Amino acid sequence: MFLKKSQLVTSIVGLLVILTVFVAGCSNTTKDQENTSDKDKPKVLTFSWSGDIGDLNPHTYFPNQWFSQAMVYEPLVYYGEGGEIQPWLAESWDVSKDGKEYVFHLREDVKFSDGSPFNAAIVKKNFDTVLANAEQHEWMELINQIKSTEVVDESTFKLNLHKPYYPTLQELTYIRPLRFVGEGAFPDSQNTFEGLKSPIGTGPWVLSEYKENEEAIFTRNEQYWGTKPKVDKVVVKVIPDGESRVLAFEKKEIDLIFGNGVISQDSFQFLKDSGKYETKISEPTATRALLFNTNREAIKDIKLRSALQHAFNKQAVIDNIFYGNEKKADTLFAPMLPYTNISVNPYEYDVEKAKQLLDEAGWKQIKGKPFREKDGETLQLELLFISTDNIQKAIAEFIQGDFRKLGIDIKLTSQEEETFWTTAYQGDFDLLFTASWGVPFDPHSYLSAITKSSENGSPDYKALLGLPAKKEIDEKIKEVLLSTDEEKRKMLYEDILTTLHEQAVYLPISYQSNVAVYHKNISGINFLPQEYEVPFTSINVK
Amino acid sequence: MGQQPILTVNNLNIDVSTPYGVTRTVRDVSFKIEAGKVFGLVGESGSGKTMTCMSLLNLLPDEAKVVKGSIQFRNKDILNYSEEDMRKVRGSEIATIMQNPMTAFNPVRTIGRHFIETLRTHLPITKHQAREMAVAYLEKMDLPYPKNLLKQYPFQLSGGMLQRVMIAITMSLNPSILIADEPTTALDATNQLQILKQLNWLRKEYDTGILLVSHDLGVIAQLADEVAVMYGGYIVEKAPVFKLFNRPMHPYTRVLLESRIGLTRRKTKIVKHISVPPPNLINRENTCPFLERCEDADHTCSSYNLELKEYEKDHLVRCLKSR
Amino acid sequence: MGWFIVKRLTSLIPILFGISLITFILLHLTPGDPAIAYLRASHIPPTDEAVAALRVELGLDKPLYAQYVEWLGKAVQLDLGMSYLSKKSVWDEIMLHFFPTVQLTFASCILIVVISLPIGMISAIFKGKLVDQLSRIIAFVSVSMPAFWFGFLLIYFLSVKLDLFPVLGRGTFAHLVLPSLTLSFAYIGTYTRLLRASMLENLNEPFVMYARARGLRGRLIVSRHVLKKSLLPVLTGLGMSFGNMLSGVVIVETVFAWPGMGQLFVTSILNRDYPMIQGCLLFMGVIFVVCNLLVDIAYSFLDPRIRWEGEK
Amino acid sequence: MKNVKRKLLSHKLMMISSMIIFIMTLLALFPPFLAPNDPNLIDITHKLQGSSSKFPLGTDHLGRCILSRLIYGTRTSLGTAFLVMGLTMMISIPLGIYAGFRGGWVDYLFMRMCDILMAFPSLLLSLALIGILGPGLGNLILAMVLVHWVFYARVIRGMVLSVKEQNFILAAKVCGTPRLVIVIKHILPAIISQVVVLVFMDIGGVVLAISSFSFLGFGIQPPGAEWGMMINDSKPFFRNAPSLMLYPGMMILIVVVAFNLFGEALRDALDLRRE
Repeated sequence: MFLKKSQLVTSIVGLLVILTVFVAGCSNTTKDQENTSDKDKPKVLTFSWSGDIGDLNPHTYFPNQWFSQAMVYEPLVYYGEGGEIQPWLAESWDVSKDGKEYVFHLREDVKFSDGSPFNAAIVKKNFDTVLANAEQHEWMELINQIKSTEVVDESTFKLNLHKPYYPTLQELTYIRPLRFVGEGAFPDSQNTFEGLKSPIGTGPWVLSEYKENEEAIFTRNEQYWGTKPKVDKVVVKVIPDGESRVLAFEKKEIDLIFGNGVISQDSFQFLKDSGKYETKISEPTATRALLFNTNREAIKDIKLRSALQHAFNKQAVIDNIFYGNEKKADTLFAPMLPYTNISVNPYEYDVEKAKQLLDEAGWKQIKGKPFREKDGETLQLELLFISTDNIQKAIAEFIQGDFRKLGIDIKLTSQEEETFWTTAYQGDFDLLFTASWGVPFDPHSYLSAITKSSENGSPDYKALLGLPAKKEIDEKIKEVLLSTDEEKRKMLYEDILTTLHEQAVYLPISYQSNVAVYHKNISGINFLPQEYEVPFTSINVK
Repeated sequence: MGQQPILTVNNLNIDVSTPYGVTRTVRDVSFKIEAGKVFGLVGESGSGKTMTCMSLLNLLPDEAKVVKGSIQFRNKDILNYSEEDMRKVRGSEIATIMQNPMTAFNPVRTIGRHFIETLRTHLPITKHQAREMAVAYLEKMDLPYPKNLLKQYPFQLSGGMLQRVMIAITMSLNPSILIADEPTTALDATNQLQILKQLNWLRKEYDTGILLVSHDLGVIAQLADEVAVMYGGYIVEKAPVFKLFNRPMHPYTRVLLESRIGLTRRKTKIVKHISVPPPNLINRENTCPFLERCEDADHTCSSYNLELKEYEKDHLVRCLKSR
Repeated sequence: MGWFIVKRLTSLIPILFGISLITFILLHLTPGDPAIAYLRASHIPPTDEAVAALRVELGLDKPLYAQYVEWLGKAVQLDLGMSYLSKKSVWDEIMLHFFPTVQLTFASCILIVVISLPIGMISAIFKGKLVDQLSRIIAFVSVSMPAFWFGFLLIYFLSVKLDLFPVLGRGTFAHLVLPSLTLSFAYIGTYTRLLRASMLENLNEPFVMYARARGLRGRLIVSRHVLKKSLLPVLTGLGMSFGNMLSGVVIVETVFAWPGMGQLFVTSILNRDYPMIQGCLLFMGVIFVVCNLLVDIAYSFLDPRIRWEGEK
Repeated sequence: MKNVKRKLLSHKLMMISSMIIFIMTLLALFPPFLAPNDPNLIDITHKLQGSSSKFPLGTDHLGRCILSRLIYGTRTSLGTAFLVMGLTMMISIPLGIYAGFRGGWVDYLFMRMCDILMAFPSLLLSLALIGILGPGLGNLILAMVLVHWVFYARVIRGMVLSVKEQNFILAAKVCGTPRLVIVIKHILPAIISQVVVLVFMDIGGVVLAISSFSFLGFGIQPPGAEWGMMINDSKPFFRNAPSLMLYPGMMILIVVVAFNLFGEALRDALDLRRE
C-alpha cells in the first residue's frame, strides 16, 4: 500500500487520543462543576419534578404545580400539625358568632418580593380576581360561599359569607387559589386567570431563572418575613420519567426525590436496600382508590361492583407492588381524618364470593370463551390510568391479569395526565384511578366537589350519577358543610361515607404516602402536613 | 549510441496473481534508455507494456510483483529503493504522461492545484513561486491564457489541452526520463501531431530520455530512435527504428506492419489474424507466445526454448525462424 | 450558480404547497368536532352556544377551501394557532424546542463525520483485512439496532456502570454525548461503508495513479485527492439522512429526556394536542425540504462539475 | 478463487439468516406449543425472578414468564411487519405498475404526489397519523401502510419503466395483446423478483419501526406482548433486572440482522442492485 502504515496508525491513534480527551474533558467538566459547587458559598439543592412548573400563578391550575406555587405564595392561615390552624399572613382572626363574618388582622412586616407592601387592599384584590372566575374553582365550596370582601383598614381584611361554612379557615390554607400575588403581577386586564405579568409573591422563594420544560431556579427571598431558608437556591429540573429521576439521583445530578408516585415502588425499595441513601416515608396522606363509573350499564349493577371489590387481591398489591410501604386501605378516607372513622365491614378478598356475585349479576362463564358474557355481551371494562404513573400502570396490569382469571376483560387505556383528566371529567371510563385529596382537603372538599356537575368539579360527579341515592348523598353533603352543629356533622358524615361504602363505588387500595430519598449530606427533611408541600425551607445541604 | 544509458532494464519478469492463477505478464524484458533518445515500445493491449512502465516507477499494483530482473536508474536498482526515495524520484527524475488525459486529473481539483502540488512536492518553493512557474511552463506549451487555465477544472478543458498540461507539469521538473504511455491514443489527429512535436521538442531541449509506449506504429515511427515490439510479455523484436521498419524479422512485427500499411490490400489476412484469440498467459510453457497465430510456425517452434538473438547489429529477434 | 438556486427554489413551491395541504387535511381527519375538542381542552363547558360561537371564531363554518386558505395565510405569518395543552402559541413552543433538536442533530452529524471518516478510510485502505471485516459487522449491527434499546445500553454501561456521562436531560456538553451517539449510531455504520465503497472506487481511478506517478506524498493523495472526491456522495447522503434523523430524534429524545421537537411531538400526540401535531408536522416537513435544498446547493458548491453544468 | 469464495460466503450467510428466520417463523406461528407458560398469566408473588426451570428466562415485574412473552412477541412483531408489508404491497404494486405502464399525466400526477408525501420524514408522518387515529395496533398498521406505500410504489414504477421498453413487451404490444395480459403475463413476472428482494431488504426496517412505535406506547396495548413494549415496560427495572430489557432488544436485533442479511444475500444471489 502506498500510504505508509505507520503514518496511518499514527494518525488514527492521534484521532483516538483526541476523542478520548474530548470525552474525558466532558466528564471532567461535570465533576469539576460538582466540586466547585460543593466548595463555593451558595448552597444549592437540586430537585426534580415530572413536569414543567407552569407559569407560577396561584390562581390557576394545570400546568401549575402545587409544590412550586407553595414555594412562592402564602396563605392567610396555615394548616399545621394535626389540622391545627396557625396564623400565617394573618396574625390573628375573629369569627362572628353566626359564623358568617371573618376578620383577619394581617402581619405588617410582610412585603412582596418586588418590595410592594402586603396589605388588606392587595388581599381583597386577590380575592376578587379569584371570585371573578368563580366557575373555575367550583370544587372549592368556600368560593361559592363568599358574599363579599372588605378592606377594614390597612391591615385588616374582612370576609362575608352567605352561610356559616364551617371549613372556611381550613380552605384558606389551600395552596390554590386563595393565595396572594403582588400588585405588579396583575395583568393589564386585572384578571389573573389570563396570566400574570410576573410571579411576585410573599413566600420564602423567588423564581430567578426559568427554562420551560428544562429547569427552574428559585432563589431565597432575602426579605422574607419568616424563617429564612437555609439553602440559597433550589433548582427544579424537569425529568418526566421516574426511572430517569432515580438515575439522575444516583449520579448526584439531583439531591432529593420527594413526593408521591414520583418514583416507582421498586426503585424506592432498590434505593432503600442499597443503604447508600437516606429514605423516609410519611404518614398516610391520601387514599389510593379506584372509582367505578356507575353511569355505565354494566357497573350500574351493585352486584358487579361488589364482585369487583371482592375479586381484588389488595394484600398482593400491598406486598408486591408497594413492598409493604403503603398500608392497606378499606375505606375511602383514612380513619384518622376528621369525621371519617366509620364502622363498616371491609370488602375482603374472596374469589368465590366474587364469582358467585358475578353469576348472580348475570355474567356467566361460557365454555370455550375466556370472558364472561351476559346477553351475548362480553364483560369488558375499561380502566383508565395515567401513562406516566408507574404505580397506576403496575396496579392496572395486575388487575388486568388477575381479573382475567375471573373472566373479566379489563381494557387498559393509558393517557397523559392532562388528557386523562379531560377523559375522566367526561366520564369516558368504567374504572378510574383516583385518590382522595389528602390533607387538608379530606373529607369536606373532596365530598363537596363530587356534588359539582361542571368540569371544574370532580370526575366523581358523573361517575356517581348512576347511583339511585345520588341526589340524596349530594343533599347531605351540602347540608353537612353548612351545619354548625358538631354532632349533626358527625352523624351526617357517617351516613354519607357509609352509603358510599355500601354502594361499593370506590375500591380503596392503599393509603398513599409521600416518600423522600436524599443523599446523606442533606438534612432537615420532614414531611409537612399538606401533602403537596415540599419542605425546602428547613432543608440544609452540607 | 556511445552514451551512458540513464535507465537500464535487465531481464525483467513480472507476475500478476489473478483469481484464476498467476499470469506471467512480463518475461525477460531488457532495454536501455539514453538521454535525449526515444525508446519506443509497441504491442497490442495485454502484451505487458503498461506493466513494464509501472515497474519503472515502482508503481505496480498490489497483485503484480517483479520476480526477477533489475531496473538500473543512474546505476542504482530502483527496485531496491525505499518507498520514500522512490517517491522523490517519481515526477522529478522519472516522469509520466498518462494514457487518458481526461481521467488522469482529479475532477474536483483545479489545474492549478495539480500543477502547484507537484512542484511543491519536489521543490522547496512557495505557492506563489510555484504558480509563476506553472504559468511559465504552460506558456511554453502554447497554452492560451495560462493564468486563467490554472483556475479551471479538468473537465472544462479538452483532451489535447490536458495532455499539454501534463507535459508542462512534466517539463517543469526537468526529469531525465519521461514515460509516455499511449500519449496520443485518446486524442484526435491534429492534437496527436502537436503532442508528438512537443515531445520531440522536449527531448531536444531538455535532453530527456523518453519511453514512448504505443500500439500505433505510426506514432513510434515518427518519434522513436529505437523500437521494441512486445508480444505476450516478451520483447519479440528490438531494433533501431529504421531497421525495424525496413526489415521486420519477427512474424508478429510483420503482421503489425502489414496491417498498418495494407489496410485495404490484404484485408482477408487481417481478419484471419483477429479471429484467433490472444494468447493465454497462464501456466504457459516457455515457448513462442505467437505460436498459435503465426503463419510460419511449425513443429520446431513448439519444441525449442526461445531466446533473443542478434540478427544483425542492434537488431534482436526472438524467433527460431529468423536465423 | 444563481440560476441553479433559483431553479431549485421554484421546484420547492409545489412541494411546500403539498406539504401544507397534507398537514391541513390530516387535521381534518381528526375524529370529533374540533370546536368541542378545543373547548374541552380549555376547560370551558361545551354548551351549544359556546360551540357555535367558537365555530365562527375558528372559521369552522366556512367551506373547507376557505378554511385552508385562511389557515395557510396564517401559517405563512407563523401563526400556527394555539396549543390546547400549554395554551401558548404553537410557533413559540416550536421555536423553544427547535434549538435543542438542532443541537442534537448537529452533534450527531459531527459524530458521524468524526467516527465514520477514519473507520471508512481505514476499511478502504485495509480492504478485506480484519479491520474491514470488523467495520462491516459493526455497520450491519448498527443499522439493525433498535435505537431506544441502544440508548439504554449506553446509559446502563457508560453512565450507570462506568459513570462516564450524565444520564439524562440537557445541560453541559457531556449531556450531548450519549444522545447524539445513539442518534448517529445507525448512520455511522452506513456512512462508514459508503465512504469505504466510495474511496475504493476512487483509489482505482487513474487520477490516483497519476498523482502517485507525480511523486505526491501518500498522505496528500488520500486527503486531498481521494477523500475530497469520496466525501461528495457521503455529503449527499447526510443531507438525505437529516430527515430521517428528525424522525430518530423522536425516539432518542424520549429515551434521554431531551427537551426538543421530538418530545414536543410525542407529548402533543399523547395529549391529542391537534394544533401542535399539525404545527410540528408542518414545521418538520418544511425543515426537511429546506435541508435537502441546502444540501443540493452545498453539493453544487463542492462539486465543480455540477456548478459548471449549472453555468452552462 | 475470490469470487467463488464470496459467493460461498453469501451462501453461508443466507443459510444462517434463513435458519434464524425459519425459527422465528416457527415461534410466530406456534407460540402456544413452544411457550412454556401463558404469556399473560400474572402472578405477582413471582415478580422479577431469575431463571428457573419453570421460567427459563425469569419473570417480569408482574410475574409473567419472559420467555413466553418473547415467543408471543415474535408473533406480534413479525406478524405486524408482514401485514404492513403485505398491505403496502397490495397498494404499491398495482399503483406502481399502473403509473409506470400508463405513463403520461397519470404518471406525472403520481410522481408529484410521491414528491409531496416523501417530503415528510416517514416516521414522523406515521406518528402524526397515529396521533390522529389514536394508539393501537390496527391504527399503527394503517398509519404505516398509508405512509410507506408511496415509496414502494415509486420504486416499482421505476422497475416497470425499465422493463416496459424491452423488446418482449414491445413485441407483445405490437401483437395487440391486451394491456392487462401484458401486465400480468410479462411485466409482473419480470419485476417480481426485484420486488421480493425489496421486501426482504426492508422488512427488517419495518420490524424496527414497529417496535419503536410500541416503545413509544403507540402500538399494541397491554396485555399483548411485543418486544418494543417489553423494553418500555422494563424501563423501571433496568438496573435491578437488566435482563428484562436485554432479551427483547436482542430479539429485535437478531431478527432485524437476519432479515437484512437475508435480503442482501437474496439480492446478491439474484444479482440485483438497488438504484
